[in-house]
Amino acid sequence: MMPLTRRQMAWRCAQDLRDGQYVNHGIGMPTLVSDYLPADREIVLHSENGILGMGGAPKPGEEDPDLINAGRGKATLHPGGSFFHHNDSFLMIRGGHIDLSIMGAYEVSASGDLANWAIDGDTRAPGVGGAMDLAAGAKEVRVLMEHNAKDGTPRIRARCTLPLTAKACVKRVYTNLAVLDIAREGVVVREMIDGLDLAGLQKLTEARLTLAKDWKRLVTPVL
Amino acid sequence: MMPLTRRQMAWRCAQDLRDGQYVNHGIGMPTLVSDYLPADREIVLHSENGILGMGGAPKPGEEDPDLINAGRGKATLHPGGSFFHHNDSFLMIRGGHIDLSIMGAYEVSASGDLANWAIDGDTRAPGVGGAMDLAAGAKEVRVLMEHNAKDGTPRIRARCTLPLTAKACVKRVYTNLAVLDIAREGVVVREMIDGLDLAGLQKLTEARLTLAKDWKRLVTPVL
Amino acid sequence: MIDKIVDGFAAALAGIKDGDTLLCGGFGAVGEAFALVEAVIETGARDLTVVCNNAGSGQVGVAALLKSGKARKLICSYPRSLDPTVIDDLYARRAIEIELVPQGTLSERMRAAAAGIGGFFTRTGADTQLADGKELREIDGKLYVFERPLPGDFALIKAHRADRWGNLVYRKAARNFNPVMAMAGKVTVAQVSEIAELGSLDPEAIATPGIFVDRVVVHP
Amino acid sequence: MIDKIVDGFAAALAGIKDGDTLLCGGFGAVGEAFALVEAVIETGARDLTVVCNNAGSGQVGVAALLKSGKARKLICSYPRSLDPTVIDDLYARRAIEIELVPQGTLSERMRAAAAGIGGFFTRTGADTQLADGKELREIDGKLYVFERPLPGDFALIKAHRADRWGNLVYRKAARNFNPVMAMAGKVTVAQVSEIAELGSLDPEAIATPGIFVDRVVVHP
Repeated sequence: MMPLTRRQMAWRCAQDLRDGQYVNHGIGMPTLVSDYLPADREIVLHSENGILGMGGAPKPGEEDPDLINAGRGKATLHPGGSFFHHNDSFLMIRGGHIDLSIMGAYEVSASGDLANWAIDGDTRAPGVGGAMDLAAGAKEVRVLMEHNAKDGTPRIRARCTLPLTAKACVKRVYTNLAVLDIAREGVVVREMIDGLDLAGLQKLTEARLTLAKDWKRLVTPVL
Repeated sequence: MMPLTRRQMAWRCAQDLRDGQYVNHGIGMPTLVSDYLPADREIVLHSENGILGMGGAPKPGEEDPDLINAGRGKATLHPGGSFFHHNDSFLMIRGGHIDLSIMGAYEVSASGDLANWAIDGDTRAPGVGGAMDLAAGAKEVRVLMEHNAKDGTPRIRARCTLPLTAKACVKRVYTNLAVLDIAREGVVVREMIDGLDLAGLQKLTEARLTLAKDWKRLVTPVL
Repeated sequence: MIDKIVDGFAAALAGIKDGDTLLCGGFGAVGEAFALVEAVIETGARDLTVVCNNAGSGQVGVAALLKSGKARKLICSYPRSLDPTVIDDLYARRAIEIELVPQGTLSERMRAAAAGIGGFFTRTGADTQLADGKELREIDGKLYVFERPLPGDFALIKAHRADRWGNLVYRKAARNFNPVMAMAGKVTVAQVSEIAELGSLDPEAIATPGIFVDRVVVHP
Repeated sequence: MIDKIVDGFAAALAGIKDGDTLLCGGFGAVGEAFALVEAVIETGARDLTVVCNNAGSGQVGVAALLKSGKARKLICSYPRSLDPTVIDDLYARRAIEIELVPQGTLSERMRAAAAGIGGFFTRTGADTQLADGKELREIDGKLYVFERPLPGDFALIKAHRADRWGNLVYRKAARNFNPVMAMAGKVTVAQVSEIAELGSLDPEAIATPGIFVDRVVVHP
């Protein structure tokens, strides 16, 4: 059994993007999704700091100090892109104009509750950023996260134990082991990596899992 | 006794404008104010349909079909002017960014209540436009109106008899007979035309009037 | 590939149905998508609610749509114009319901719909009969009235230029209600004078980003 | 004649006083008026409330102001950065109060202040501990939280170019919070890189009309 790398997880997530979608990806691992946008589809990336049509990292020497992404990395603009102020940017997020928000998470519950802004015992000043706006406002929320915390604790929970970002918002989760849908009937396994069966995945998951009839092996390129 | 013409009323109103003020004038008689902006002051006219720095009527042959004022007359733009959408335009109005709103009125009460959108027995579909936004939102509201209705009925009332636009918003009224302030102590006459005394003006006014100690004659050029 | 440019008004208006709410841009006939709005008549959709600052002028655009009898209700601030014969006749015959909304509240209610706001308190109209039946609240010693969002099933707007992503720029005072309606329409259709190459519009000066626009139809 | 261009930071910040709320633009150090914000320290004003998406980075701009101890409170969404030593130290010592606000709610609360809105209902945060103690309301079957306007005594913003009327244009993602803060500040001061001749900025592309700007200070 070979869990996916972070890049493989991002690649898998990117395969589901549809032509013409307006997509916001969060900071951290979701940023990697932009490296694997399918070449046959035109996907418009939204950045909360006032950009639509954001492109990838600039070539060395072509960086613009005023053109950064939400994670503060240097960015570029695609032809057709536009700049606007924060209020319009969050109107897009909060008003349901963003087709898909891809975020990282600490926990997702069986009913799609999301916890991704606060952890126990953090001594730093608390930060929430745009997570609650995206979770409550985007048309669809998908999560990209390791299946388990470093100490093995399951992150797909019966109920979230950490402070919530929003209730019942997550529709799909991409982990290093599986692709799972949060459906009316519970958490449905759509894909699992080679060498893993439902019983094995269930051991690593707190929420009760069911296997989709048409489930598949989760296969990615070497990345 | 020679009541002011509409142009003289507009001229008198314009003399009080201050350098650097952001001013919105309503449709009808207030539009004439823009013809008499004092040459020694820079006054920025706001038009509710998304213009700051609106200029006067264009020269014949230079009309632009897309550049009109709130009364649908052809307009121009001063250097430094800008265009924006309706929501920003009314944010300016409702958020207290317009220094002065000059409106017409049917009635003003002794406490500054304004009635300027609906009359009795009107068979047309009702219309309010931006009057309530301006009355509630501008930093200051001044009214430009004939002192009496055509049948002689006073328009400066103890209480308004027509549907209100907003309460306690009018600070100054320019009529064809006088300049009056709505003050804490009631309606104060600041200026009267030649040949009129307080008793004479009071006969034409329902609200109780007092005369300012430093009252003056209301004198204008022939217009 | 994203290409929001459609061919003709029938395609531009596909999906419009009985009972829909239509947000129609323009202020005093400037920035109104006359041809697009008139094409609604041909779709056969009935019992429409039309949201428009005015009520059209003469016999064209919104006035033509109202005259056709397809609209059950008009939500507006100022249904008056140089030639208000259509609306005055409908009103006299009680052939249309009119919801009168202060102009800034009309715009703000559409923005609220666009921004996911469930409702807001405004001073505008709080002292007046237009607040009858609405929730009032005193905030910091001033009276406010609660207003609800106003979304549209379709927004029918006019712009100057568009690219295939649906980015729009306007001309001067023809901008008016069009951007806020574009944001508040579930399906937003822009009638434009010209198409621009993707990337040719200044990204700092796009007044309506394409995310708010679903279809573009050219009508020079 | 209107001329909002002032000479130097002391003139730009005249009138700032103890207890004032300062809206400081910028997102992740881009579009932040570093020099103008640092000049607040010299004014001697204390017990300030700083509103800023982040909490500065390193030892400059908002971070420098916070480190100076002049601020009693920070209202922000994400007080983290590449170098958060200043805020982490203040927070560890309980030397500053932090009001954490979701980023879009932060922006919307400032817009509400700018637009005369007494308060609004939003879905954002309604399910969370950030709604503790706030009014909740179910609207159309969904839970909303009531949020209040957030005005500033001063807005300290950064723009690219300004003319003497205070019209502003920005550069790319340096626009961010600056326009909404300009609208929400009782006194708005813009630090700009360049002055433009009146009339030379495209009237269709002015991102912040001069009505929202009180003073302009050049800092190339």
